[in-house]
This record gives sequence, structure tokens and C-alpha cells, in this order.
Amino acid sequence: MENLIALLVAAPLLGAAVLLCGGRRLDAVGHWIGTALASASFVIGAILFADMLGKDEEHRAVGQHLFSWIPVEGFQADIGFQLDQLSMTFVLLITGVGSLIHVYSIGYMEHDERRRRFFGYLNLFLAAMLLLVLADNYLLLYVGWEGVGLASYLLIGFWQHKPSAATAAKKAFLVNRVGDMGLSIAIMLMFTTFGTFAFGPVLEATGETGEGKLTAIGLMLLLAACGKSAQVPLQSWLGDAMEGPTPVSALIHAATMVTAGVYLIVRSGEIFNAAPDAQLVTTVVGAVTLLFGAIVGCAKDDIKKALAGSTMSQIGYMILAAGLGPIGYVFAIMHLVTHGFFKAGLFLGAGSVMHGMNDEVDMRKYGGLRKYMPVTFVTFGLGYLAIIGFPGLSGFFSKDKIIEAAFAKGGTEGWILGGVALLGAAITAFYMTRVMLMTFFGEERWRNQPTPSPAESDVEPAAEHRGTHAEPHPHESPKSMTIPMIVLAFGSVFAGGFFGIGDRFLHWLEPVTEHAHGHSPLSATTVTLSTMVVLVIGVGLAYLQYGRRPVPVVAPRGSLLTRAARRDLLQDDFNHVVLVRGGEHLTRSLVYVDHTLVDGVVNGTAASMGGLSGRLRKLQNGYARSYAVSMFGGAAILIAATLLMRAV
Amino acid sequence: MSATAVHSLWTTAADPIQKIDAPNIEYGQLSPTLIVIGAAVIGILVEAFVPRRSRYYAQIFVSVVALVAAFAAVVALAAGGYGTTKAGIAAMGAVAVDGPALFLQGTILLAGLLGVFTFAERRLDPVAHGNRVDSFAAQASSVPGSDSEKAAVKAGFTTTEVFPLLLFVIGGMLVFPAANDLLTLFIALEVFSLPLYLLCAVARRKRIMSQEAAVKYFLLGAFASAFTLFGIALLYGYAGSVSYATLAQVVDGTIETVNPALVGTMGNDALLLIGAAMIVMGLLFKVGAVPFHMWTPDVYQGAPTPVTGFMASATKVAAFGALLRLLYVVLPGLRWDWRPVMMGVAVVTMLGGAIVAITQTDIKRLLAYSSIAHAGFILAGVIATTPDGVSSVLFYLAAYSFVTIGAFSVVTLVRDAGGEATHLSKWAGLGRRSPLVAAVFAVFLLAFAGIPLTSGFAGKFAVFKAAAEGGAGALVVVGVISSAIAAFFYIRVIVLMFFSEPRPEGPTVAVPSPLTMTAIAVGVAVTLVLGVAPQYFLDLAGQAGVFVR
Amino acid sequence: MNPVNYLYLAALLFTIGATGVLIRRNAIVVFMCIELMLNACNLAFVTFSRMHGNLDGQIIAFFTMVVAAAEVVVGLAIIVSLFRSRHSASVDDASLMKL
Amino acid sequence: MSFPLLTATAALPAIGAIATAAVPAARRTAAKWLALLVSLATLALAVVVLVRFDPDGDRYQLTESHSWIKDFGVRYELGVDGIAVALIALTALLIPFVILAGWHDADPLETHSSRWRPTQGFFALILAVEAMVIISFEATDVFLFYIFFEAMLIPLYFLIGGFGDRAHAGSDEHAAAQRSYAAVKFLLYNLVGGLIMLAAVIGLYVVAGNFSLQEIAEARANGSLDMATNTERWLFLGFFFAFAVKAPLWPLHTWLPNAMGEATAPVAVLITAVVDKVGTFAMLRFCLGLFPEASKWATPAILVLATISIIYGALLAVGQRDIKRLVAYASISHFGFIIMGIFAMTSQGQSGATLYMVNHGISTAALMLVAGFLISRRGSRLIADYGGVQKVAPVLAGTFLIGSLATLSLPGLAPFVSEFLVLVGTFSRYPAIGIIATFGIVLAALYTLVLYQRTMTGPVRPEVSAMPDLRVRELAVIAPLIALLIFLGVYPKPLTDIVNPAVKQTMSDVQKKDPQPEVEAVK
Repeated sequence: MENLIALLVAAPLLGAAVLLCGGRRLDAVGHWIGTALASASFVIGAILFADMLGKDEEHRAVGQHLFSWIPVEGFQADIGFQLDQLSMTFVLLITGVGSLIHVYSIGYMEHDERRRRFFGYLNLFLAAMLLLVLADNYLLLYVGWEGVGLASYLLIGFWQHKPSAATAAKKAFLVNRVGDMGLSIAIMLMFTTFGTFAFGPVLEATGETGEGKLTAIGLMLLLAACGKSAQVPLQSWLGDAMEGPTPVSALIHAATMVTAGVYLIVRSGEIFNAAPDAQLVTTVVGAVTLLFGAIVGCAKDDIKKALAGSTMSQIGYMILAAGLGPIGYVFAIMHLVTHGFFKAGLFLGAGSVMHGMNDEVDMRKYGGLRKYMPVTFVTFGLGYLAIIGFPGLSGFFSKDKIIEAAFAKGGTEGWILGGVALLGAAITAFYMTRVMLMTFFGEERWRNQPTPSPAESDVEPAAEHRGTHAEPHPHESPKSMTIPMIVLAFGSVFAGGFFGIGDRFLHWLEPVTEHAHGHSPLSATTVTLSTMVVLVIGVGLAYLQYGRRPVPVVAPRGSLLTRAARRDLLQDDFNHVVLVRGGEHLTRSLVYVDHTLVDGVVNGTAASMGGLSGRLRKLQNGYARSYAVSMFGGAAILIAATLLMRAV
Repeated sequence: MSATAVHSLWTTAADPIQKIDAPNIEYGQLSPTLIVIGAAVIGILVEAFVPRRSRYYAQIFVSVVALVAAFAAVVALAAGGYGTTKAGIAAMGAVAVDGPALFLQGTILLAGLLGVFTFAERRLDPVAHGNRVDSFAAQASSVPGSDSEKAAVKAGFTTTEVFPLLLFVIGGMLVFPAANDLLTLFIALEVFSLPLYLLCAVARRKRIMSQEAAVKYFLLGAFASAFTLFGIALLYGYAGSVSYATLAQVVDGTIETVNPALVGTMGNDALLLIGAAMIVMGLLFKVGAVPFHMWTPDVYQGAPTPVTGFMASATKVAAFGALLRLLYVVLPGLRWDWRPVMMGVAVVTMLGGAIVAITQTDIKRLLAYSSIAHAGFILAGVIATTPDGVSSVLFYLAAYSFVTIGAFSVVTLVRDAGGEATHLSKWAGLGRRSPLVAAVFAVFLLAFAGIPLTSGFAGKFAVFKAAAEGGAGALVVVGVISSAIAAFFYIRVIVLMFFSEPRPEGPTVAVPSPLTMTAIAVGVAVTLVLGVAPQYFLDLAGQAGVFVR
Repeated sequence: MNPVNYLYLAALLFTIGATGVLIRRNAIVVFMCIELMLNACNLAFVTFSRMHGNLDGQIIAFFTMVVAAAEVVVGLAIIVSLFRSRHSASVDDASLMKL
Repeated sequence: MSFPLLTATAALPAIGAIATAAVPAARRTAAKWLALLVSLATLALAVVVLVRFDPDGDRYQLTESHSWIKDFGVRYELGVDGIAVALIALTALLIPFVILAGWHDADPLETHSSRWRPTQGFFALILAVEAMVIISFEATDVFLFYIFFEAMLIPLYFLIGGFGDRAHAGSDEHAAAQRSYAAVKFLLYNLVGGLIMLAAVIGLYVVAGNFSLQEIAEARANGSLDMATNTERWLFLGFFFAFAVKAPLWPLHTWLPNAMGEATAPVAVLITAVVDKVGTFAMLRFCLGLFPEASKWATPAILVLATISIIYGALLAVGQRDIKRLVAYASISHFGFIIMGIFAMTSQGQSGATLYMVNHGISTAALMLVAGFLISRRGSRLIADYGGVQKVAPVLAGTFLIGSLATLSLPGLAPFVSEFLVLVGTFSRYPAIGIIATFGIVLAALYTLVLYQRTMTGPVRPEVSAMPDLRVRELAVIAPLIALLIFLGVYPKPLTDIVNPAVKQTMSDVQKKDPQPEVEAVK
């Protein structure tokens, strides 16, 4: 049975290979092949899942060793897979949501002449992501880790003719590389400490080494997680990543890839458990990002960017939870899964809206769309309710647990973290309500708007053929797009309840991550109630701001905070000034140095040699008598020297 | 010394001279020299009696036959073991017949043979009035540009005297490295110098420069030989004899019977040191070592190129041979005095030659300076003062002389309206116009630069190795540095030939007769053979590495 | 009289000759100075011969004279031809080739 | 005695070179095919070597030994260890692609005179270089190695100076001037390095009395030859200097950008992917093999230089405006990694370095050759002259991207394996240096992706709008290389199996043990 594991990865990989090498003759069927293979790997996942459920808890984890990858004296890297409950959760999420989004893309990319390639990239992503979660050692995980980075690079920059897209893609890859550096250093540390970097041996041996080493490893892993999961300080790429086609944002930058960081931390739980300092830093990062993303989300008028901010903030929750240690791991993963459903749903909804609105992304040019695209409205609405944690829906269960755990951390930390988590919940409610209202309610601001739309400057080809930039005619999207949205909506409604009630998910995952019940200073009910309260506050504020008053088509200047938030709290500007500018100056000056100094020394020697030569040859002045003089002098010196030699 | 002593000397000196018994001459062992000198005399007779038309052929015949025969004699002697076991002194102690002598004589003879070929080349210059002409003046005595000259050209005169002159030069050179007493050394020096001065003066083109070169060479040469002679006088004064054997014993202080009259001078090392220094200076002048090198560029440039080629190779061979013998046979006892001095000379010679060459613009001057640098390299081998040193120098000389003759022969091919186009700028793009010639010249340049797989590298490695083993590691480092500098200008020429666009009015490459072709071909062949498989020749040089005392 | 003094004389003559070579312009004069140096050598030879009481020095002196004569022949030929083509016997005029 | 396989492998291209040069001027195409066939035959021989080589056998196999220059103590001694075999295979593998890629680079222009036969010369020179490189990988006699180490400069010099990149900004005269400057610079740098090495070679002879690698090693082992510490250090420096110039190591690197910029892309590949490997290879075989103590003594300094090379090269690559110069600086950075791996003195480091030599050869070849195709289409080397190529020539852009990804050593492609091994190997002994070097991978991503973005993406520039996509010949060059990159990235075991024993030997040469992990993890 476990020999199927390799197929999980192989199927989409094959798809990628076929689609990318196949050439134009596959254009007609490319999307079908891609979707088929994605679904195939979902089916395999399902089979393995069924098989796993069949076994009792101890024997659920299975592995498959393919071959020895890099055998070098004292250094053993293998290609091998490990499928336990944790991996399985991810496998199902990835292949499931992935397949849905493949289906969705068939419609969404219908008119793009490079659709075949798009599906090739999507398959490549699936393969890499599965490799990431199935690897049985850190080095192989690293391969998947950078593989998803590559896929995301290709997909963000899919519309390469848009400079903005190309830049965004490059930025994403670079920022991720910084994180990857952390991962590779962590692996090296493991190698020098444990002599191996396979999950099993390393995690078992954590006890045998000092806390310092483990803290270092933990922090490096955290760095990697920050890069992949867009956590402060490496979050800056996620917003720009929205340049990619919307299905990509849904799959990679909401549901799956960005959560890889959480997976990494939870997977390395033993290391973090043994390194409290690393854990503390993790929680702090999570908490900060949680607020950061939420605030940014409040200010963005671009629907996708707003959602991106939300994603950041939600992952902040997960990281926070993961940082809490055994009391949080399960909930981190649980929130990860539910978030996968509703956030993917929300993005697909947004995509559907854009689809109907000539790819307009500015929410201020939306409004009152609910009657034009009912399905989108309903599914989006459910996703909305889920994310703000409306009682009974997915978000409610998962997020609530995290807040509880945060308090349960105990001590001042506990209070602070818990407080932040609560605050975050309030802001979440605010900005999501804002999105909801601006898009689906209020007057139809898109009527007789001044065309062309701001999207004119860089038009997606998807829009080119849709041609007309005149007044948009909002319409519901084709089935291929709505059905996945509906499915995801189901997920966002029921997943949480299914997992939460009776701690099903907890028991499922506990054998891998082990779970500890923290002692929260507040009772579960208190927490739930307070959550409800902040929820109401958030929604209320948003309603007052955007529901009651008309939304101006042109964004008002806004408060300092708003303006800062629009610019991602100036983080990009900081990067630009410090890193980009500084880097440019550095390289330019180095080029100068290389040319004048390093090269100059050599050329200088040559030149001076030439000068010396020029001066010496003046002695050769053509006068026989001066030659005679030199001979005479030479003779004199010769004699003198000889005598001198004898003298000394 | 006291008056009585002087009186006694006088009386002894005044004794009635007993009858002189006839000296016994080993004609067989001296045959190479005798053959060449004899041929030279015959050449004179040819000039006197053979009609002008057929002189040219007669002279070539005589010279070639003589040189081949002489070479055969050398080989025979070497085969007869005179280079090793039977090595000895001939002609009443005047001439040594031993390994180094024979090896160098062989080299000189071969160089001379190639020299004759290049001398006899008559296809390069355009035919004048229906007569093929070589590189020598129609009538050396006539004033350049005068009517008499025109008449001579019209009449198709040629200076066939160059062949006997060349033979005299070779004859002198054969004796020079073999000379076993200072007198013979001096005579040989003059015998090969004087005709060489004349040969420099008889160029067909650019005669003024040719004569200027001759004057400079003559005056400075005579000046140098005066020093040598005075040095000889002082050594004679020191040891009371000019024979190497005696000198060596005196210098080592191993002489058994001390003539009481000599006690005074023998104690006086000043005589010895100054004398030695002056003789060495004369030899250094001939090899063109800094600071006695200044004649080299001018003479090399002014002299007819075939002469330059021959001179550049053969003179070095002969002079270094003599230098080796002097230093290794006569002055080994003085090693600790002359080694440091020679090291100094070697260093300035290597660096000086290489550095000044960088900015040269005339190919012949460039090669002149490169020859100076090479003299420095060879000196490094001389300083080793080991048998290895000797053999390495011998090998280097052999390798070097062929490369040099070949290179200068190529120079004679590149011509424009004014004769040979020696200015470097005219060589631009030669590789495009006639790849073969350029490639051949490139091979020679690479050999000069000491690139592996050429004879230049083998030779350089040999001398540096010897020097390093002889404890002169510093010299090796300097040598390496100056080789790097030298590489720069050799490469400059290659760049010029291959990578720069040819000039429209650029020179043409004359198609030579088989004579010059032979010279060049032999040059290339030796260069490559000595580069790839030098072992046999190293063995030869190795066996020849021992001087007879 | 002590023969050593002849040596001093010889050295003196030699130096005078050398100096002449260095300072005089006229090729002929320069050449004569060289001859002077050679003769200085001869003087040295005979003096030493006298001191050592063997005849080698005197024989060498004869050789030297012959060589000197030969040098005269060659030298004058060259110098004269140069003079005829340049109408000047100054060694400094003969400086076409330099650097 | 058996068939002299190694001699044959080196001699075949040499003979081929002569034959190619002899092809008459009119029969240009014949010369090309002849050269290609010869290179393929050589590849076949190299494969035979690969097969005949037994990783677990003696250190040096297929050995040949003949007396050559007795007086210099020089023998004609050939023999290969795993490292040499790998590099010979690399060389023999790349040359056919180089020839194929340079198919039209040396077609004569109208201006050339009829006697000037550039095409024959071009391919003959390439084969000559191959022959010399191969034999210098095989030589186990220091002098023999030195001879070809030096001699190979000459054909390369003519390749650089004589057959420059025709896509040159500026007039022909300017181009020619640039070219010969680059050629001379290349030659002088390496010649000076070589001459300094010559001094050391002579010194070695004075000390050791012969040049045989094995004899000297044995003599040192059984104590019959002990060098004074200072002597050994001086000799080491003499050797290392030459190799560092060839490699090239900062600050001796400045010849490489000029050479690679001015030469045609295939020649650039020849330089950086094949010839420069001789330098790093020689460090491994001669510096460590002959002077273990001195190597250990010099290690800290060399590691610092290597680290500088890594970062410095990468930063300069970021600052370049010329595609080929960019690749050149990238190579400098990579050579920094190789040298670091060699002198980290750990099994992982040295295996990694050896793999790195091979992988870097392949990846640079891929990237540089595609770049060459690109440049030949547009006729410019400036990054700024491109844009939006992927829209008109997707396949070209795709291959270019893969080449770039290989250059930034993306996991799954061959270079990742070697780079990670080098990093781990260095880190385990010198953590600080390892971490600094790790920054190199971020910079690598920067310069490659910036290059890709500026040239391939964005709106299509009018100049490139008519650009044709890769032709069959060009695909035939690139596709195998890419396949190889992927294969060696996923399954490098065949290579490591050959290399590991040799590395073990080298480690024992320098008597170094790998640092042990502080915890012996339960396996």
C-alpha cells in the first residue's frame, strides 16, 4: 500500500513534464490532462487515507524508501517518503483544494493562449508541495520547499509581459530564498549536531544535545517559515504575489504553500519543545504578523490585496499557535485546514467577481453585486462568515481554540498573546465586513464610471480578448468556476464543526504532534463569549463606516495609519531604501573597484614597466662613445666588485 | 725585488738559447679548424682567379663542402671518444679537444652552414638588370648612391668575398671555445671579430646604417679586446704563463715548482683579480651582457640580416664556450670571488634585456634585446659551477642558435619596396596574409618565450634547474620574473601578426629559394624536436659536460 | 731601475688611451687611442716577461703587433668607407640607430 | 603491456586537430564534421575509460609509465583516479556540444583572403585544447602536467583573440582591440602564474629529485624525503598561485570576465567549464597531494579568499550590464565554492567540490550556450537590449530559465547537490565561513533572476519581435545538457560512487578526519 505514496508525487510531476515538454500540439487537451492527473493524485490520497483509517493509531505512520540520493562519506541523503496523520492531512488538503482549483482554472483561463503551460505549472506546484509534506528528511523537504517556491515564481509571473508581474515573481522568489537560507543553515546545524537530517533520528535525539544548538536550529527553521508563510519580517512578497492569476492566489497564496511554514514548525515540534526561547520568538512573530496583516487588510481597496492581508494575519494565528507548543500544534493545523477551505473559497469568489467585472480589482468600483452574481455572493458570504468566526462555522471552532490556547500559555505572555489574538479577531471581523459590504452591497458604483479602468495600464490578456473597457456587465461565472466555489463553501461551513466537535481532529493528529491541555486562566466559555463580543464590535464598526455611508469611488486620503497601511506599513519602502538602493550602490561601487583597483593594479604594473622601459631605452642614444662609457664604467664596476668580494 | 735577483734573472734569460725542437701538432684533432681555415684561404684564391660569373657558385661549393667536412670531422672525433675518454690538449697546449669544445664546434659549424645558406639566398630582392642579387652590396667600396655603385649593380657585381670572410669567422669561432691558453684565446677572438666587422658593413640596402653598425661594432669591439688583452697581460704577470693549466694550478695554489722570480707577483692577488675581471669583461662584451650590451641592438639592426642571424647565434655560442672554459678551468679557485659578481651581471642582463625590449618598434632590435635577455638566462646556467651547469648551457646554446637563425631568416622574407620591412607596424596582419610564415615565426617567438614543447622551454628549464641546484635559487626567481616580462613583447608581436587587420600597403612575403627554406625548416624542426624529445641531446650535452684540464 | 715602474707606465698609457676613446670624436683618433691601449698592453707584456725572465711575454707582444696591424687594415677600411659616404669621420654623426 | 587507453584518449583529439587544420580552405563543412566526429570518438574513448575504471581499485588506474627526459627526472606517467575520470568524462562530453554550438562561429567573412582558413583553425584549436586538458587530467608526473598546463594557453589564446564574439558593441577596430586585449590579458595572467609555478617545479625537483606524484608521496610517507617546513610552504605557494590564477580566485580573477566577454560563447564555455577546472583539479591533486602540511597551513587564508570570491563575484554579477560578463562573474563566485570545498578538508567538502566541477561545467555550458544563441540572434551582449523574448521565443526562454535555475543551484538540479555538500562540508569545520558563503545562494538568485527578468519578460521590444526560436541544432545542444542536469540532480549516485574513494585518498593524504557529530543519532 505504501508504495502508492510515490505515485502521489509522480502523477502531477508527470503532468507537469508532459504539459511543459509537450509543446503546442497539447494545447487543446492540456487543461484536461492537468486536471485529470491532479485528481488522480487526490484519489490516491483518498485511498491511502482509507487505508490509514483502517489501521490502529500506532501503525498509521508508513514510509517508503525509494533510493539513496547523495551518498558521501559520513553524509547520507535518501529519497524517501513518510506518510503519517500530519502528512495525510496536508495531502488531502493539497490534492483536494488543488483539484478543485484545477477545475476552476479551466473556466478562468479559458481564453488564455498559454493555458496549457498554466496547468503544467499548477501540476508542478502540486508535485513539489506533496514532496514537501511527504519527505522523510529535511533535505528532501528542502527540495519540495524550493520547488513550491519555483512554482509560485512561475505562476505569479505567469503574465510575464506585465513588468509588475515579473517583478513580483522575482521578489517572491528572492524573499523566499532568504528564508531558504535559514532552512539550509538549520540542516547544516542538524548534520553537525546529529550527523543526520532525517526526521526520525533528529527528532528522537533532541534530548541528547544542548538547548543552545536546538534554539539555533529552531530559529533558523522559523526564519524559513517566515519566508514561506509571509510572516514579519519576510512578509512583503505576499501582497505583490497577487499579480498572479486568481486561482494561483487561491491555491498557493492562501490554501497551501503559504502554510508550509506552519507544517515545518509543527513537524519539528520536538526541537521547539526543547527550545523555549525559539518558541517564544515564534509566538511573537505570529502575534505581530497577525496584527500586521489585519491592519493592512483594513486599508486595501484592491480586493485581492485585502484578502492577502487577511491570509497573512490568519497564518499569523497558526504560527502563534504552533509557537505555543503541544497545546497549540493541533489547533494550528486545524485552523490551517479550515482556513484552506474558506480562504480558497473567498479568493475564488473574488476571482469570479473580477471575472464578471472586466478584471476590475478596486472594490470602490464594485458595489451591489449580489443580485448579479448570486452564487458568488452566497459562497463568498459563507466564506466570510467562516473567517470572522461566526458561531458554528469552521473559523469559529479553529480560531477560538487558538485564542484559548494563547491564554493557556499562562503568565503575562499568555495574557498578551491572548489579547492580541482577540484584537486580531475584532479587526478580522472589521475588514472582512468591509470587503463584503463594498463588494456586494451599497449602490452600484461601477455604473457610468469613468473608463478606462485603472487596470488599463497593465491589462491581463484575460481582459484583452474580453475587449470592451466600457461599462462592465456583471454576470455570474460559468459552472466550472461556481462548482468549486460551492464545494469549498461547504467545507468552510462544516469542516470546523466536523473537526472540532468531539475533538475528532485532536485525536486524529495527537499521535504525531502529541497534545497537552494548557490551563487557561479563563474558562472556555469566557473566551468564546469575549470572542463573540469583539466580533460584534468589529462588524458593527465596519457597518457604520461602509454600510451606512456611501463609499467614495476615489479613496479618501485617510488617516496616517490608513495611508501607512495602504503601503504595507512602509515595509516595502524600508526594503527599497535600505536593501535595493543600498545594494545598487554597493554593486556599482564594487564594479568600480574591480575595474580600477583590482584590475588597475595589474594594468598599472604593466604601464609602469612600459614607462621604465621607455626611460631605459633613452640610454641607447646611438653615440658609440656613450656606449664606450658604459663599457668602461661596467669594467670599472666589475673590477671593483671583484676586489670587493675578496676584501669582504 | 732586489737588484741582484733581477740581475740573476737577466743572466738566466740571457743564456744562449738551446735549439728549439719542432712542436708536434695533432692534425687529426685540429682537423675541423684546419679544414675551415684552409677552405677560407681557398676562397680567397677563388676570388683571385675564378671569373666573376662563376665565383658565387664556386664559393658556395667551397664553403658548404668545407663546413660539412669539418662537421664530419667533429662527429668523427666525438665518436672517437675525444669528447670524453681521449679528451686532451693539442697543439703544444694551445688548444683543448674535449667534450665542450667538440659540442660547441659542432653547433657552430651547423649554424655556419645555415649561415651560408642564408648568405647565398638570391631570390628575395627583385632582379636588378637581369642579375639575381643577394643581401650584400654589389661593391662594398663604392659610395652609397654614387655612380660607381650604380655601375657595379648594373654590371651585376656581388660581394662574394663574404663567403671566405664567413669561413674565417667560423674558423676563429672554432678555436675560441677550445683555446687553452690566453694567447690563443686572444688570437681566435680577433680572427673571428675582424671579418665580422667587415661583414656588418656590406649590406645591399640601407648601406649607411650598415656602415654605421660596422664602425660601432669595430670601435667598441676593439676597445673591448684591448681590455681583454690588458687582462691577459696582468694574468701573465701574475702567473708567468698564459697556459690555462699553469694558471689554474697557480690560482689554486697547487703548483709544485715555484719559480723564485714569480713569488713576488704570485702573492699579488690584485693582478689576478683585475686581470680576470678584464678578460671576463671582454667575453661578456661578445655575449652581449649588460652593461657591455649596447652595441648589440645597433649592430643587429644595421648589419645585413643574414649576418645578424649568424652572428647572433654563433658569436654567443663561441663566446659562452670561451667564458665557460675560462671560469671552469682557470678560475674555479676564484669561484667565491666571481660568482656573486656574475650573478649581479646575470640579473641586470636578464631584467635589462627584457624590460627595454618591451618598447621596441623594430623587429631586429627587438630580437637583439631578446638575445640580451637570453644571454642573462645562459649566465644563470654558467653560474651553477656544476657539470650540470655546463651541459645545460651547452644545450641552451644549441637550442637557442637554431631558433635565432630561423627567426632572422624569417625576417629576411618580409619585404617591401625599401627591402626588409623590419618596422613592427608593418607586420600587422601578417597572419592573415600569409598564415604559414606567421605561424613559423610564432613558433620561434614562443620558443624564445620558453613555452613548453619548444626547445626554448627545455633549455630554460635546464639552466634554471642547474642554477637552482647550484644554489642560485634567487637567480631562478629573477629569471622567472624576466621571462614573464619577456613573454609580454613576444606576445605583442604575435598579436600584431594575427589579431590586427593587415594594412593595405603592408609588406609582401617573398618566396625564398630552397636555401633559406632549409634554414627555416631546420630551425623549426630543431625547435620542436628539442622541445618534445630533448633527452638525446641532453645526453650529448651531458657527456660533453666535462672540461679537460 | 725597478721594472715595476714600467707597469705603472703601461697602466697610465692604457688609461690615457681609454680616456681618449671616451672623449674624442674623430673616428681615426679614437682608433689611434685604441692602438695606444694595445701598445700599453705590449709594454706590460714585455715588462712582465723581463720580470719573470721567460720569453712568453715578448712573443705575445709580437702577436699583438700583428693583430694590431690587422685591426688597422679592417678598421681603416670601415672608417674610410663611412667617411666617404658621410663626408665626416665623427663617430657622433654615426648615430642613425638608437633607442 | 596493455593498450595505452589514456594516451589514446588524449592523442585522438590531438591527431584530429592536425587533420582538421589540414582540411583545404574550400572544404569548410568537412572540417566541421571531422572535428565533431573526432570529439564524439573521444567521448566514446572517455566512456571506455569510465567503464574500465574500478572505483574500489587502486588509487591510480590504467597507468602508463615511460621514461621521457631522464635528465630532468621526468617520466611520461599517466594514471587516473576517480576525480580525474569524472573530469575527463566532463571534458569529452562538453566538447561535442561546444563544437556543435560554434558551428557557424568561424565561418569566414567576405573580407578574409582566400588563404585565411578560420574555420579549420577554430575547430582544430578546440580539439587541441581538448587534448591538452585531457592529458593534464591524466598526468601523474608533475612536469608532464606542467607542460600541458602551460601549453594549453596557446591554442586558447588564439581562440579568444582570433575568433571573437561577432556581436560586439562598437566598431570592428574597437572589437578587435577589445579582443586582443582580452586575449593578451588571459595569456599574461596565466603565463605569469605558470612561470611562478615553474620556479616551484624546479624547486620541487631540487628537493625531491623526481616529479612522480606517487614516488614523492611514498617518499614522504616513509620519511625518506622530508621537506623543511618553509621550503614546503614556498613550493606550495608557487603551485597554488598558478592554480588560483587559472581557477580563478579573487583577486586574480579579472582576466576571466574579459576573456569570456570577448570570446564566442562556445569558447567561453571551453574556458570556464573545461579549462579552468584544470586549476581546481590541480589544487586537489597536487597542492594537497604534494604539500599536505603547507595546505593545512594555508587553509585559513585560502578559505577567506574563497569566501570573498563567492560574495564578491555574485555582487559583481548583479552589477553587470553585459550578459556574458555576468555569467563570468557568476562563475567566479562558483569557483569560490569549489575552492572552499577543496580546502574545507572534509569528505563532504571535497566530494562536493569535485561534483561541483562537473555540475558547474554542465550548468554553465547550458546557460552560456543559450545566452550565445540569444546574443547571436540580436547581435548584442547588453542586457538592456533585450526584453519580452519569452513571448516570441518561448523555448529559448525556457531553456534559458532552466540554465539560470541551475546556476542558482535550485534543488532537483545537479548543482544543488554539489553546492550543498560544499556548504555542509565547510560548515561542519568552519561554521562562520559556511554561513557567510550561504549568503551566496541568495545573491545567486538575485543575479540570475534579474537577468531573466530583464531579458525574457516584460513587453516585447521591437528589435526582438522577429526573433526565431531555437533551431534543431541548438536544441540538440541544449536538451542533453538539461537532461543531464536533472538526472545528476536527482540521482548523482553514479558520480559520487566514482568520486568518493578518490576523496578518501586525498583526505588520507592530508591526514584529516571529518569532524564527528556531537550526538551519534540513533539510526
